[in-house]
Amino acid sequence: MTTTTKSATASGPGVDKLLRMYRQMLAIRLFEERVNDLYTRALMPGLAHLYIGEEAVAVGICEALRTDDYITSTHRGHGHCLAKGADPRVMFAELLGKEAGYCKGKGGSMHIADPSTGNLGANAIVAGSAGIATGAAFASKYLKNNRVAVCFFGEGALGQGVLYEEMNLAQLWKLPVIYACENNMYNEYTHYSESTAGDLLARPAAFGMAAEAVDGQDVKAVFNTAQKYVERARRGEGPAFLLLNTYRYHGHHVGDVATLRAIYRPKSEEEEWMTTRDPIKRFVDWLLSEKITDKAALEDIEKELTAEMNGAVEFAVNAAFPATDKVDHDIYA
Amino acid sequence: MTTTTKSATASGPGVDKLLRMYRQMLAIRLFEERVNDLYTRALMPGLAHLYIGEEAVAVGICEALRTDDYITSTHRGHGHCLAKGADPRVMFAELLGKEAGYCKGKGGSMHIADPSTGNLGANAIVAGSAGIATGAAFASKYLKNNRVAVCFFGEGALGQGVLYEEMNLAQLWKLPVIYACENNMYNEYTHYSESTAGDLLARPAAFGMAAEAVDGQDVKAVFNTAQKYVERARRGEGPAFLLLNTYRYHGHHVGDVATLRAIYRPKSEEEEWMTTRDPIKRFVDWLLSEKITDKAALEDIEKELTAEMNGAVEFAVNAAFPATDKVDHDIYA
Amino acid sequence: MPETATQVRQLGFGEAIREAIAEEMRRDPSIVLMGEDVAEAGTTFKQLKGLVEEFGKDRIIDTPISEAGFTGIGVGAAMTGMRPIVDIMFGDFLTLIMDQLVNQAAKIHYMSGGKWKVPLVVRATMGALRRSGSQHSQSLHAWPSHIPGLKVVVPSTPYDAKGLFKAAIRDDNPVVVFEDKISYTKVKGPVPEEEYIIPLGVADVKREGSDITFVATSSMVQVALGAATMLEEVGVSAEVVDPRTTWPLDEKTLVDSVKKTSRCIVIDEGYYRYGVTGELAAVIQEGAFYDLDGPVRRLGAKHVPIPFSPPLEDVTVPTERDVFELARQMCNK
Amino acid sequence: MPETATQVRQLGFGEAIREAIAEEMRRDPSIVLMGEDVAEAGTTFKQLKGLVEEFGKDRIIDTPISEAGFTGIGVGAAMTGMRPIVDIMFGDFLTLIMDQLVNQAAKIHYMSGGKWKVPLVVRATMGALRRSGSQHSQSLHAWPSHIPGLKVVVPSTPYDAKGLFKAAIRDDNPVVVFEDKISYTKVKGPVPEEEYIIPLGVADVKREGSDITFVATSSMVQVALGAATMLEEVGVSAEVVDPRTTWPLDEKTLVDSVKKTSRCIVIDEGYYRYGVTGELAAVIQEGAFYDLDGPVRRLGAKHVPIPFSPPLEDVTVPTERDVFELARQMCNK
Ligand SMILES: Cc1ncc(C[n+]2csc(CCOP(=O)(O)OP(=O)(O)O)c2C)c(N)n1
Ligand SMILES: Cc1ncc(C[n+]2csc(CCOP(=O)(O)OP(=O)(O)O)c2C)c(N)n1
Ligand SMILES: [Mg+2]
Ligand SMILES: [Mg+2]
Repeated sequence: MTTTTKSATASGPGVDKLLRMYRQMLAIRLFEERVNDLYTRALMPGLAHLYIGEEAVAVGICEALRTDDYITSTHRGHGHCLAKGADPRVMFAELLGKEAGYCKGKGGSMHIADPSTGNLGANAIVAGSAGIATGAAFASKYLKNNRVAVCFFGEGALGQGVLYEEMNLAQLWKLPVIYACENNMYNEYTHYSESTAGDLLARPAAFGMAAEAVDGQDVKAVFNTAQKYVERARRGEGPAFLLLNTYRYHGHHVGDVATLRAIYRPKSEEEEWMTTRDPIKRFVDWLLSEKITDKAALEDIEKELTAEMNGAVEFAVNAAFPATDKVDHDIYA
Repeated sequence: MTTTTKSATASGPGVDKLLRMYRQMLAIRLFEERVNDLYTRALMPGLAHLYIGEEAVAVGICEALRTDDYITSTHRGHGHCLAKGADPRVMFAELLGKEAGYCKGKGGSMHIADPSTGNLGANAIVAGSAGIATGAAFASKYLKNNRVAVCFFGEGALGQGVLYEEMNLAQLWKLPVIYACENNMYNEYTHYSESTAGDLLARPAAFGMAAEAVDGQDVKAVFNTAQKYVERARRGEGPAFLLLNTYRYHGHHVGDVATLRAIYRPKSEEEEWMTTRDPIKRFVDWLLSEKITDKAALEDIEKELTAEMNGAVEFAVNAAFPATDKVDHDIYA
Repeated sequence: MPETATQVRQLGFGEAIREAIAEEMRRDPSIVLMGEDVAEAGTTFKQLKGLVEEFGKDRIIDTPISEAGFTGIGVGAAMTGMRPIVDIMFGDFLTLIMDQLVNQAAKIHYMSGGKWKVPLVVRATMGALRRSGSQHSQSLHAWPSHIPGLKVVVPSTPYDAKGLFKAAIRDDNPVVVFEDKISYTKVKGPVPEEEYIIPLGVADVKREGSDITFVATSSMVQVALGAATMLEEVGVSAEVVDPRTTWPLDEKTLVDSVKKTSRCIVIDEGYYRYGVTGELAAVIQEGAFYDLDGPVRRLGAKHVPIPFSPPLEDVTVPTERDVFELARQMCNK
Repeated sequence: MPETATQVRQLGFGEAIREAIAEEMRRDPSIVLMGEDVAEAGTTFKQLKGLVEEFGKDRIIDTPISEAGFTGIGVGAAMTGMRPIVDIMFGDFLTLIMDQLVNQAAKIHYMSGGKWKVPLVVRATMGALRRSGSQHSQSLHAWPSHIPGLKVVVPSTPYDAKGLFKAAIRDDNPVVVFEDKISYTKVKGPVPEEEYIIPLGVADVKREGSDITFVATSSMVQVALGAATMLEEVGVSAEVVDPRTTWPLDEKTLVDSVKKTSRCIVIDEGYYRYGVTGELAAVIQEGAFYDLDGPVRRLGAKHVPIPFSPPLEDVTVPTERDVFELARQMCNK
């Protein structure tokens, strides 16, 4: 698989857009660091699957979308939801099961959903949202409202048959859907080479679908490629499959600590990705070297975000749990 | 999709083998003609999906198999079962729901199964046997008994996600299974181009699987290609996918008469396949032109088979239905 | 059913459903119907013939053989402004869509804290006695009835089928409608020209009686009515109550009838064990225990895969004779 | 459980299952176990840790995330000389294997007239209260219990889990074993060193009593026992009966207990409607009606998708307090 990297040229994103990408990536990282902290302090129930390391994927793609475009997300979904515009306060509240959360506490970390940002919902079934995203694209085409749907999933979802049914249907009917495959190389504790035969990109290509690999640690490359295929889909020219090569820094979930990770991936691999390919660091270096901004400006953004995230955590921690008599509300519309 | 046609050369099948292929193809046709007759005379319950026109596929493949090799079959399965060695008497008995049938009348036309010929069973769920065939190949590899499993299915099964899960697993684990896709161009009443995006062979190829198209109306080509991949699988070199281009002469089932067929396929197409590409006629012409046998010998075989089939029908018609108290036997082993 | 019922026009069960769909599609352009061979062929059962001519291929949509795939599309389209109807040719294929139906459609409204809605209708068939074998004869309505978030409709007459189907389409929740295949051809009944809707969750007393209550669903309503007529001759007056929807369930009408008659048989074509008869019997004995003469009895399909052989299949499903005998014995007549 | 139970060694619920699998795998080389992350990781729940070290990667097999795919392989391998155990990490994913389990595994023996056997074990989990959200908390054992051809095991103690699991492996039919996730960590109990097997279909009286019978399954047995202890203080003597398998079902032991106590509550963690409680309540009132003081009552999970928020989730599943209150009221104490 060849990796295409495009630099921001005249045709590329402007300064505001670039700074916004930085802000969004950093917001995700700061958010997830606090999730990790809340979880290890036993303040967060359930499981937490951190997106740290993969920020450029969600941000690069969502920055190519309109607010009324759709996304579906995964168990590792905080990054997607934030990149599509979710409010950290309401996110944290949901993660802690509070009434003030996006789903009134009923969904939790793996089910954040938000119509106001086109978020059709995170999904705890691997490939479980492939149908939903494809169906949203079907509605967009039928209702002629020009929306594009992005289906985020990990490379582990390539094991689920329904994904192939959906790709066939999407290509057959030329639906405006982008299948965004985040290849962080591991399905839980198994390297993808032990679960995936052949060339990953050949799978969507077999349906005649446009398919391209991207360096998922390069937010500009992700944005430029996403924009190309999103606009193509919007023009009615059909779906696309993006293979985003990336890496999760933490364990499969917070409980999957370094000692456990040793059974499936070498420390050296983790270090290499974190030190030489970190999407935020790389982007910062580029912003500075290109003189698009200066250290001070970036530090201001970081201060702002840090304050916002700390405030969001405080809001969520102090928020109220839903009253137990709410348990059987919202079953039927 | 290019079609490879190999003629019987020194390396090809010998005279006995060739005559056996003729006998087997004719046996299937004569069998199915009687099914059509029984059904239209309301002597056969349920539905009848005739294999007429596709005989070279089942025969060419099964002639490349050992008796202890496995097959799984479909709703259009009579040809597969006969080609693998089923007894027409016991088949007819099953089709009529009689105690003397392969399944004591409990299975019927779509569920013929026979351990003595390695027939794991016909299946009325499209792609429903993909797992079973792949699992039999898994057992063959694990138990080191060198058997090969052939999974027959129609091109409509390419719509079922489970097929892709199985192809990925078979390739990943190098299982001795052959996926035999019978492309008769129609899923019931829908042309496959309306249900299948992209190039059919690219789908198995995407998993790194050996894949080849064959003229399904040329029994020698089918046999030679099948033999190549069956022996390759037996050597432990992994699975293969065969795309057999063929045609069903009758309707999707016996009730789907010519007047109904008009809505989805032109009469001219039917006539062209029947007159210029009939697998039995083509093979007979070749046998005679190559002087491998003479008309008389072929007529003797036909007489023999006709008598056998008539006897088989008579046996089945006169056979007894199972006693009703047998209804709850065989639920648990 | 209105008193005038007998004067109004008679429609077949399938015709009534087609009329319901056509009327709703004329009223609401956001309704589409998709499934295998639903367009020109009008489904395998032909009862949707004519719809594609009126509504075109954009709204009556032939799909590949991808039940999970197009049901998933239905879920996503339902969330984003449409009211899709997905057609599952044989209810036995529910096995293939359970994730879309149960982990997705049923839970999305609740998991999102009430923010997303899924106004989806899944049409599925049920019923045996067609000699279709174990994989094409099941009545699996107990499965979705078990799942919070779904509604389940089991109509028994053309009048009910039309009115309930229209309610299902207008409902903002996922609704599964089970249509008895035999009723398509066997059951005719009065259907007024003027529009009407039957709310989901209201049982109907199909026949009044004083000695015993038959709570019967779908195909078993006809059986119960037949048995009731036979029972007149031996001086037993049977009441027949049809829940019409298994969820929501009109417990009061069922319980009140049994309080009046003091005896009850629950009759349903699904497998006898862990199915519909168990729930209804449990509900009735909870509500009418002190008025009951004896235990609530149940008649369902034998706990046996449905056999192909006619004499065997005929004894798997409750008959008028079975109901008659049991009722007679319960009433000591 | 033997009298000496209290003197023998204590094992955890998960340890007992691992021991059962290990003992059987030592005895019978045709047994393999496959699933996601079952090898080095020893499953997500870690309770199979150590097996891969003893039996190697040929017998403890990591799979892609293809539940339908590897379950299908299990079915085919079971037909052809092996005894596979397939691991379904979360019981919620049964939605993905229903076709392999219900249309294939359950029916093959019957459809083939008893010729093919499917000695397959499907391990699945169940149980809520882990803050895992609606898609990872369900107890779906009612579904397979509804299907003829399957057997269903719902163990509640380490002793039962080990003995029943060994019986499941040796059974020549497809058996689904549901393991309560909370019990892995919470439940310890006596398990003798010497080998033993518990036949499927034999209920166990977990506690003797005279005033009321609690028929409880899996996780609910501990709840019932806890309530029984609380009830002593108010002078109510409760008997706790554990069916141990929902199919085959030991009706006699359940009915005899209720005949003795004259009162009954059925307690199961599955959704309350159209599930296990309905069948058991129906069976008990059929068999013990004339000895019952009042209706059989039921406690199950609320008819609600299981919410994430702890205070909400806590009220969806029956508690000791719920059982205590209801029993007390039924006994007027
Ligand atoms: C259908 C299904 N099978 C198994 C699981 C359990 N599970 C949760 S996450 C996961 C690994 C997913 O890997 P991948 O898709 O690569 O996403 P990543 O975690 O790497 O982001 C598994 C097996 C699930 N949630 N759904
Ligand atoms: C999962 C499933 N969906 C739908 C059907 C109904 N059905 C039976 S045969 C058939 C068409 C199959 O076409 P193909 O696979 O090409 O086989 P052919 O009939 O052409 O031999 C369909 C849709 C089924 N049996 N199973
Ligand atoms: Mg991954
Ligand atoms: Mg075909």
